[in-house]
Amino acid sequence: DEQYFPLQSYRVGPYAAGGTGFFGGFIDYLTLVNTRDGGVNGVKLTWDECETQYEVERGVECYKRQKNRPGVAAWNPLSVGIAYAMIDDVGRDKVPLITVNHGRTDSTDGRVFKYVFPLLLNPYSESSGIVNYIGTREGGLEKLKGKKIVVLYHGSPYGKETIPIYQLLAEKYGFSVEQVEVPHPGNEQQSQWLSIRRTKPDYVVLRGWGVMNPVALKTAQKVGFPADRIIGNVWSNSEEDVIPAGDAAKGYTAITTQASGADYPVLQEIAKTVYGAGKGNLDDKKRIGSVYHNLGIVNGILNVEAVRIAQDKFGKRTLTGDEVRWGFEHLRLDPARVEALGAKGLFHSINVSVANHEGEGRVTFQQWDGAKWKVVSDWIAPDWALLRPIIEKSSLAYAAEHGIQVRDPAAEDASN
Amino acid sequence: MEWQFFTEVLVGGLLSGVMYSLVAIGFVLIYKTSGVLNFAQGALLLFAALTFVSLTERGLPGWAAILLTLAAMTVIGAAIERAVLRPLVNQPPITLFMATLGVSYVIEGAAQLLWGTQVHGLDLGIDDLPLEFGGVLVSSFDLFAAAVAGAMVAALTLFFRYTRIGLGFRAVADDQLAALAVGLSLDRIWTAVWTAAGVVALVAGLVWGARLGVQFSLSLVVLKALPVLVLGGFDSIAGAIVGGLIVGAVEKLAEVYIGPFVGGGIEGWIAYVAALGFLLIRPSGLFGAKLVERV
Amino acid sequence: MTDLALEKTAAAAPHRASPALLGIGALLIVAYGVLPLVASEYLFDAILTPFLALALAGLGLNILTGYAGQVSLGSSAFMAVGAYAAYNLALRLPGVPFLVDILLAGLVAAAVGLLFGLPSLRLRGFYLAVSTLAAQFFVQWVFNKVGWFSNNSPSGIVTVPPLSVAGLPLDSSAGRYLFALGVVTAVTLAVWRLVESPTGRALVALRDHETAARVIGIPVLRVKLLAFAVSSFIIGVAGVLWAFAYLRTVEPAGFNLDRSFQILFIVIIGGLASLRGAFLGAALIVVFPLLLSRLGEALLGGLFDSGVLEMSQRIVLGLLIVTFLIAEPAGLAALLDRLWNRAWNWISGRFRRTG
Amino acid sequence: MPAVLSEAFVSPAAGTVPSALAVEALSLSFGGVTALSDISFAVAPGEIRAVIGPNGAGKSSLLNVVSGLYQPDRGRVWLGGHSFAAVPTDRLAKLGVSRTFQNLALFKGLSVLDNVAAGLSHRLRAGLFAQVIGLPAARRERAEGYARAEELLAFLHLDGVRDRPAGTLPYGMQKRVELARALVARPRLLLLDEPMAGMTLTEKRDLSGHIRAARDDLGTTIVLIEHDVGVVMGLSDRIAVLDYGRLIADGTPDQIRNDPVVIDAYLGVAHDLEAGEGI
Amino acid sequence: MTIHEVLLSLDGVEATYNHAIRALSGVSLTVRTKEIVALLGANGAGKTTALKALSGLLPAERGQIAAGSIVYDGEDVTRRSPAELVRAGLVQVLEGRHCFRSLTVEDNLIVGGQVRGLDRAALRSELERIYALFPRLRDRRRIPAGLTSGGEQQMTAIGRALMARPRLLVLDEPSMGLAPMVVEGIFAALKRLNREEGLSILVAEQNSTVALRHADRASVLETGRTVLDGSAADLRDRDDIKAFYLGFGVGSSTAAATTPTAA
Ligand SMILES: Nc1ncnc2c1ncn2[C@@H]1O[C@H](COP(=O)(O)OP(=O)(O)OP(=O)(O)O)[C@@H](O)[C@H]1O
Ligand SMILES: Nc1ncnc2c1ncn2[C@@H]1O[C@H](COP(=O)(O)OP(=O)(O)OP(=O)(O)O)[C@@H](O)[C@H]1O
Ligand SMILES: [Mg+2]
Ligand SMILES: [Mg+2]
Repeated sequence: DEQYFPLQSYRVGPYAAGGTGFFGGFIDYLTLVNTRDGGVNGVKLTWDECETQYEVERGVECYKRQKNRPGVAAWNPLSVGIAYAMIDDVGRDKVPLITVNHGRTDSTDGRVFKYVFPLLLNPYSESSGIVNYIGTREGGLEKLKGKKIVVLYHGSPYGKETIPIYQLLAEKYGFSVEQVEVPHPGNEQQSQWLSIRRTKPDYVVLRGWGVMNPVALKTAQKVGFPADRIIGNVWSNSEEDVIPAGDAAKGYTAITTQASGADYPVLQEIAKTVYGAGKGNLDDKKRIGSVYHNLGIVNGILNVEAVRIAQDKFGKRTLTGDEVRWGFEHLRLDPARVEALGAKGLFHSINVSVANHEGEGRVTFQQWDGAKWKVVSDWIAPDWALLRPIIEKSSLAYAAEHGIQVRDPAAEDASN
Repeated sequence: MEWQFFTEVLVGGLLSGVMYSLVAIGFVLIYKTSGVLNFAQGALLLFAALTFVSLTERGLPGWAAILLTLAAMTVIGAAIERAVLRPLVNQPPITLFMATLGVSYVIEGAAQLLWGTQVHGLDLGIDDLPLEFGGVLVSSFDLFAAAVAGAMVAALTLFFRYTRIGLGFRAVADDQLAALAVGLSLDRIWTAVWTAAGVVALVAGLVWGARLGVQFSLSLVVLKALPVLVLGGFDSIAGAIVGGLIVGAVEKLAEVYIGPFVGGGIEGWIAYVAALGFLLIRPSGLFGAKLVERV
Repeated sequence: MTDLALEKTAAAAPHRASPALLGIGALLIVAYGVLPLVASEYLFDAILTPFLALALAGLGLNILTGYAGQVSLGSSAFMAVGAYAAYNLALRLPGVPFLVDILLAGLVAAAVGLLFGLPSLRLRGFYLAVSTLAAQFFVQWVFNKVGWFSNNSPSGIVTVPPLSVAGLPLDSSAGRYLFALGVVTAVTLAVWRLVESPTGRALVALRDHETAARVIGIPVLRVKLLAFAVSSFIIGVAGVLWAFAYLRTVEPAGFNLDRSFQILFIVIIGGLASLRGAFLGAALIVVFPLLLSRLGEALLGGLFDSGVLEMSQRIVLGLLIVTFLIAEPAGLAALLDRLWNRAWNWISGRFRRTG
Repeated sequence: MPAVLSEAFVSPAAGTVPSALAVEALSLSFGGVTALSDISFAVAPGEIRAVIGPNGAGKSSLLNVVSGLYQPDRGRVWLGGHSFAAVPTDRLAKLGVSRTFQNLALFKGLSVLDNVAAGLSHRLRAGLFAQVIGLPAARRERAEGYARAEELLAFLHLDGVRDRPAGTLPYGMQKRVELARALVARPRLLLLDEPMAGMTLTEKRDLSGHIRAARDDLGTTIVLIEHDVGVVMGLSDRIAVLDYGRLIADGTPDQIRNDPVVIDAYLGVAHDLEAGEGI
Repeated sequence: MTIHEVLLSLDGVEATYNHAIRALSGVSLTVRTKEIVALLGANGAGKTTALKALSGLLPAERGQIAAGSIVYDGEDVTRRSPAELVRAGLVQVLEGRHCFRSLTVEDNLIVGGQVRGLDRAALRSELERIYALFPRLRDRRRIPAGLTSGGEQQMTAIGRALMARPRLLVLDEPSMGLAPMVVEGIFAALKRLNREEGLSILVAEQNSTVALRHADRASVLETGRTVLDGSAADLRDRDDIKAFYLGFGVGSSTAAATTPTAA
């Protein structure tokens, strides 16, 4: 029996660094499970890669091509655009679509988006997590009152997505927020940073992408804005974002769902079993334990565990996509289980349900010391009370527009 | 206070503009001798910077890396002449333009195949600390970049002024068939010019690479250079500098003073719109050669 | 006088007309009759539908660049305009039939194209080409910036409603393909009529010698703007197909500079001022990379990772562009013509000898 | 119709008939170069008027002014009863004027037939929509245009190459296509700038015949720039001679042939129909 | 450099454009040192194609030499680049002028002399030589060549070629667009160069009267084939040949062509 993971990877083009790290980590973990355990309960894990260059049409082509292979477990495109283009299709083909750390915020509402899983973190909880972290740094959320925060965002749908939520958070906690756009690709930010210098904010939240990040850090240095007051979001948190900025990045802090570093048991095992046998996916071993690589590994853990959980219910064989979907909807990894998987401290825990496809993931913050990332915070939870109603409003509107029957979680759980 | 900020934005803009000029000069060189917009300039830039960085990362001293990179650019220049330009001699500019697009694929692919897709940091040893002049912040790195651009323009201008080669260049751009008929060695001229463009790409690639990191996005800086080109005139080195200054200043001032009213992020196109508006008054840019046509 | 020699070459021409007609007929039969029955979902969604949309965009750009001689680097902006216009029309005027939406979306694109075509009255060559980038970046910025266009979707990406025409749902892969095919056939027919008409002749006249065109009484300004409008209309319709028949989602980033280059590439590789060229070019652009990657995977997939393969493909694609341009700067259409002529001469030579 | 025409604009050959073309005190200079200086003359309807003169004398500039491509610094142009300070090029064809160019100005990518048919562009009535849909009026118009173009191709012996792209024809033939394009609209006034350059004697002879026929059959007034003195003498009713932008002589071929000023400036000593001796 | 008696020879040259259109199907001709040869033929006979072939310019027009040989100064021209040929003394004046339009008239001439690498003084005197031949150009020397009159452009093109001090000058319709006195002047000057400096000349001309008067020998092309090759005097004098190949005198095809001279 085989369980197949189609990978719409991107190893070429402007986002190649992220793609090689993430898909490298994912593949490394799958390889580990195969070599160490002989697969999941004897079911071998297989995969193949289809290069998308982060382009939607190529992603679609890959989908249409790869879906014909039997035993598809789940899709993991790591691209908002491709994910959007697949939403209809995965619904029809009944296979889960995993958009770890990104994707459509309202797909958190699994009652409407049955097959879509923005695991670990969606953009709204990310923003909320960042504000909570700033709160803790200031000594309590109430201290945010009167503070000034600038959000510097990438001029794209991705970058704009959190504009309303920051507005909302500002109202709730009484800080003022100014949101400044950097046009794609972001290789010039002189004017934005000069404006920031004039505004004199307490913090700058960097919602960047690719080359925009190092340029932001460099330009900040140029105008004399301290790096430790810049807080990066989840796509501004990798080594690739800070290394090109050199010294300018020292002290820069960024959110993450998974700590970086290779000290975790699961990474040690990968280094030993997989790379030791020459089967590692990264060309450059130095990148083992880097942010994207670890995200890929965590993503691998989540996928594999979802399969395992589903197998417990449906039998230890090749599962259908819909069965794997059930596994994802019951993906509950508490800290103890995470430790058992050798990932204690790598990520916190996850608790997915029919209604919540994100999983209440917690985030942590890490600071760049010029050579590596160092965790500087506890695991922080987002403000669910604030976010959930907005998400539901949006998802229900989608349901109405597309004629989707909203599922009743209680009834579903009862039937299973 | 307000004027101070204005000055700061203006100076910042002018200095960014010089960075655009650095890239634009490479285009000018090619346009001057083949009348074609060389879309592979971005790829050349990427290739040069990537080669240099990868060589230094493999432990080569800086000077050796530079020399090797220069050698590589020469080989590329010669190869392009032999494989692309020579067979396409006397073809319309649009065909050549398309060919440079093909060349850019090849160079980009080769660069990444050779050196991988990682993002590299590049430290030229120039600090980017803010200097203050009467309350106005100026980046020391930008000043350095401006000096580099200035030196390059001076060298090229002198070259064109004091050699007769410049005349030959213009002749080639004008009419390739006639250039062949009067005995200009197009192959040699083109090899030389493409190599020179490669050298310019190396310089621009290093300066930009120090700022952006050496990565794929480096090839996108050409988009910043295009409005500079139309504004200054495709075939004028001086135009590349003046155009760069104007574009940089307009872009920054517009972003700071107009941006907030329309939601910001207008830098991506304001330079093009400004250049367009300018072209309507002078259809071949500030210093570009006018179209010569009569019946 | 060498009229004798000339007559010989001219005389060969009429023979070619009938095979061409036969060819088109056969293609149409295959496209309408055979493919819908036998093709797989993959073929429809990953190859045929995007091919049709891109070919249509190529056709549109060909009017402007191939026939009227004005190079545009911003064509995907007009695709975006068409796509967003159709989305908003469908959203905001629910009663209006979709075919009317398409028409209106095309007209909106034409209007925007007209606006950005105004500089062409004064600019030439690469100066004009670079100026068209203003359209590219401005339009993309607007769709990014103004939430209204994406119905205030927080991510800016919109999902289009399912396709149905006159109450007939066309939401299957085959249905969307047939819809695209219908639109493309109709527009191609119209374009063919256009380029054969006196107006089409005026476009070429303008391209080849503007002064002479003016002297013989062609309204140069009007014709130039017309070229921009018609071209943008068609590219806009292509954008509608792209959004509604192919991807079914719309995001500004999908209509970026790369897409514009892709379309230009289709036109030039296919053959400027040739209708077949747009289709040949689109076929090359859609099918060839897939072929390369499948081939690369099959042959070398075990040895290298997908990144290496992809980069090698990029190199091969680049080399191919250059090779094609060198082999025949006039494009695939001309290349095929030449091969066809040679084959024809060979066959007829044979025939004459034996018969 | 202008109310009063000064004496200078009345063709001597035709008594008091108003002229088909007249220029009045035209001056034009480029930077330091004077291309035309105070030129006045008139061409009678149905006349073949040659304009000759040394290279750079201003002949082409004169035609360019008459067709609105150059704007004179001073002076006026009278065309078909209207007077212009600057001739509107866009309306030229409607005014019944067509011209050929010294340097080929064909539409290289169009077939020979389309090139010629394009000469009728100013007459088109049908709109874009009508053309695309193929409304009867548009179809008729198109068919008529091609029929007329075919006639001209036959007339100028170009029917053998009707479908060739004009750009691939040899030089001399391209010149003929250009003439056909100018003639197809049955112009009232035809301006020819060196139509016979690069032709053999036979071809020149043919072409002279065609030009004369155009005048005889259609009553077209013709202004002809040509360096082949033999052709000029044989073909034209009157000859204007320019030198350094000035009109140095204007008269019948006989007068011109024997005018010492002209001999000095242009013809050379004892020039005797040298080039066109066969005509 | 060895002196070859036969400076240039074409033998059975066939050429196509774009691998498809056949333009030459058997052209043979020779130019000896110090000789003036006229290449005659009707429109489209292939004169221009033959000249481009022999100076290596055919590839730039997407043309190919399909068969035959072209030897200049003892070497096969297809193996040398056009630039090398120019340096070896074979210089062509292209049909249709082909001036560098945005360069001034003087710069056009200077570019023409560039192959010789002249110093400033030598360049000046060479320019003076050209200006003496074409006084008109001196007045126009600062104007972009593209704006000058047709005849001035033709003078520029010829002057530019002469700047290279060729051994074999190839002219494609030099008389086109030039005033009769200028044509006479050019031919006289060429003849002088031919006599005094041994310049060999190959000239394609429609204006066969002028060409034959100055040429030593002439070749006639018809539909891409050499149909006649002989001394210019013969051609000049024998009316039957003239009538047959060059269409002089009697037997014209159109009735309208018998235009009476006004004299
Ligand atoms: N657009 C222009 N700019 C500058 N000078 C010009 C322009 N047009 C014409 N001239 C100059 O004006 C003079 C007259 O030119 P024109 O073309 O009228 O001469 P022409 O009599 O036709 O000569 P040819 O017989 O050589 O064609 C020339 O000296 C030319 O250089
Ligand atoms: N670029 C080209 N592409 C295709 N065919 C061409 C091309 N140039 C010339 N020909 C063809 O080659 C043949 C010979 O043309 P060529 O120009 O050599 O004749 P020519 O004797 O110089 O005529 P002319 O006296 O008119 O200049 C003609 O049939 C012509 O149509
Ligand atoms: Mg003239
Ligand atoms: Mg010729």
